[in-house]
Amino acid sequence: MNGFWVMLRREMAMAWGRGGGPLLALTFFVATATLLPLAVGASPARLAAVAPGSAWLALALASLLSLERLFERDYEDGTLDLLALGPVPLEAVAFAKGLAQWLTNGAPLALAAPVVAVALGAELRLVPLIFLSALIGGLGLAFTGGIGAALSLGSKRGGVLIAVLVLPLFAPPVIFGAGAIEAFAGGLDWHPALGLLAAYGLAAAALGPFAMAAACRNALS
Amino acid sequence: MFQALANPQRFMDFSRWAAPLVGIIAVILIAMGLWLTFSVPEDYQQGDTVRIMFIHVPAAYMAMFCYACLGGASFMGLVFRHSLADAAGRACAPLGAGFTFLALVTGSLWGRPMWGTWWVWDARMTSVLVLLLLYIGYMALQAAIDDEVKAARAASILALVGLINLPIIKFSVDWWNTLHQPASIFRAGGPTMPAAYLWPLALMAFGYMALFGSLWMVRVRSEVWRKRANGLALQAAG
Amino acid sequence: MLDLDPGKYGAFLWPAFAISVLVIGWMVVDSLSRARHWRKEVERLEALRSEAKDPSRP
Amino acid sequence: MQNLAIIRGERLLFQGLDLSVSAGEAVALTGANGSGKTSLLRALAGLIRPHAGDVRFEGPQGKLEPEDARSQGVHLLGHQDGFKATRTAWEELLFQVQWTGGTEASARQASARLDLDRLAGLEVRKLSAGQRRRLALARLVASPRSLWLLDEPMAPLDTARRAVFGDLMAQHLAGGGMIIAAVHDPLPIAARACDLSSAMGPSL
Repeated sequence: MNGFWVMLRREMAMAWGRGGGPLLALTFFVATATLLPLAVGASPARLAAVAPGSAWLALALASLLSLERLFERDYEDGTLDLLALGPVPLEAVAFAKGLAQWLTNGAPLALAAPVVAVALGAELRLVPLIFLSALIGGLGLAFTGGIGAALSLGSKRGGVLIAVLVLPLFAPPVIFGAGAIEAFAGGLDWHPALGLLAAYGLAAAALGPFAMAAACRNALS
Repeated sequence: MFQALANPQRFMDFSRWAAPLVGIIAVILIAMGLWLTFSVPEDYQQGDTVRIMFIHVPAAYMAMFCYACLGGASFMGLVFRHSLADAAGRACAPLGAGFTFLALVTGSLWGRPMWGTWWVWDARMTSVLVLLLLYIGYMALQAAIDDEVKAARAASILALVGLINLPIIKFSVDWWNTLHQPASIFRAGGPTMPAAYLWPLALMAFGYMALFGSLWMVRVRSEVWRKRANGLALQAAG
Repeated sequence: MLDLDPGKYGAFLWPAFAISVLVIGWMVVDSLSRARHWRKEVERLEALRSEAKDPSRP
Repeated sequence: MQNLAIIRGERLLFQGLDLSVSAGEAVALTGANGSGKTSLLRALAGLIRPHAGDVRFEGPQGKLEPEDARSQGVHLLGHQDGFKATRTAWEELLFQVQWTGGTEASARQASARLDLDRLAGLEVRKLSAGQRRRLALARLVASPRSLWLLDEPMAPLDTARRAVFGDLMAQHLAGGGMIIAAVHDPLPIAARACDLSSAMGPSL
């Protein structure tokens, strides 16, 4: 069995396994979204205007949560040493981890995004695009986030540090993701924005693993 | 040229005279720049606030320039494993962050009379703000990892990732700006600027660059001494 | 010759220049003091080491 | 390996180390704690970059590329065994065996050989240190790799288990395998000693 599939299957099993899978990230996502009306008041007009955008912001923050689990545990219990001596290079391992993060964390969040957006007052007709942009955006968030997770290996403060490292890099996906929805809502052409979002995601998926592998090798040395 | 400077001792000998010399050049350039800043005619529309441009635009330019240097040093550090390249990266980041902070503050002060608010999400100012966050991320990562060699390599990787992302962020912020169309105060830049303004702008820009070059060398020298001191302390203890 | 009177815009012009002087000043002072500190440290440790090697030398 | 030198955190651990291991041979690395035993094993495994000197692998058909040699021919067993506490022994063993080139069948066989079958369903955190070490050894047995790099392998094992492990090692050597082990007390098999604290050649 090719090493990559063994790795991917394990990452998926571990993410869905006893850890409750994406439940934590989903709860955080909904919790953040519910704080918004409490913070800015519940007037439908005001909320509806920012509903897609804030759903996307909560999505980006929620995708930060499970990043620490991506490499830190393998680094601490010695698995990373074994992964470095496997049949496929560390870059493939990193790609498998990024993909698993997208599938087990990004996809559920993408399913929840429309629900949250509608709850905040987004129009129903936006739902398909919100789901699509959250799903495609999730790819970029997973791999760019993975770079942050790998870079913070061996540091004392994992969680917050990862956020500080990757949030500036989340600017493009958030802009294109939320921008696509807003363009659609405003009757403008939303295809370019979604295209750029997909381009960012694919670039992150293609280049991210190299940075992640280099960071892992650095932490292992 | 880089190979020659890669060896710490040769760099120390070179920078011993180069740092002060470039420093003096910087002072002269900035002095002339300031003199012109206050002698050029004021802008018919912005009045005297346009003079802030002469300290804002060079700072914003330096913010980008320093990050490019940071990316270059990180690349040299990762690919050629020069310990001096790591020192150069570590020395460059605080200076870059300083210029970026300056660009933000002076930009906001420059725009204040027109916008009526202290901050507007204008395309250029927003990307400079994101750049400041990248600098802070670099320095935070460097400080978070105890082992210096690992910290330097991790930070270098982050700097390269940031360098690749910089044009993407710039593009996405510009694209986002067209979607939201806030007022932009930076029409003054570019060829439409009266010739009289070009001189002070160029002098200040080169002055800032010389200042950065000299301070960068000074900070790299202190990094070399710090490593030597750590080595000696270890030996004394060892 | 020098138009040092910005009129009503003074409240924005002078703070901008003041902060620039402050930040650049900090950069210069911090860099120079850091360099001096570590140079002194190296000299102190080297003196200590040469002293330990042959205490006879004054 | 020729003229190997390793620096960890600005401290020179050892230098000028020349050592070559051929099929069927075992080497016991001795030396005080912090003399670089673990670092040497990690350098051989390609995790640490030596400061000087190089590591070469030669297969039956001549020189092997280090990456290929390490991805197919090296087992590293460090202090940590890399098992996830919340997964069952069998799940973890199966993953590690498949990851290092073994099959489910060879994993079952190794598990039976080291009588781990009754532990299979238990979560790893419920196993004792000795049981976890036997689980790690099962991986070595199940996935055929020629070079074993062992970091104090005997530590958690009781005398009976040491004998079993001794047989496994002897069998591995007989099959043309090689072992380099960092140890404090002598290995239960014949092994060439190599003391790292004495391997301080001319200063760099």
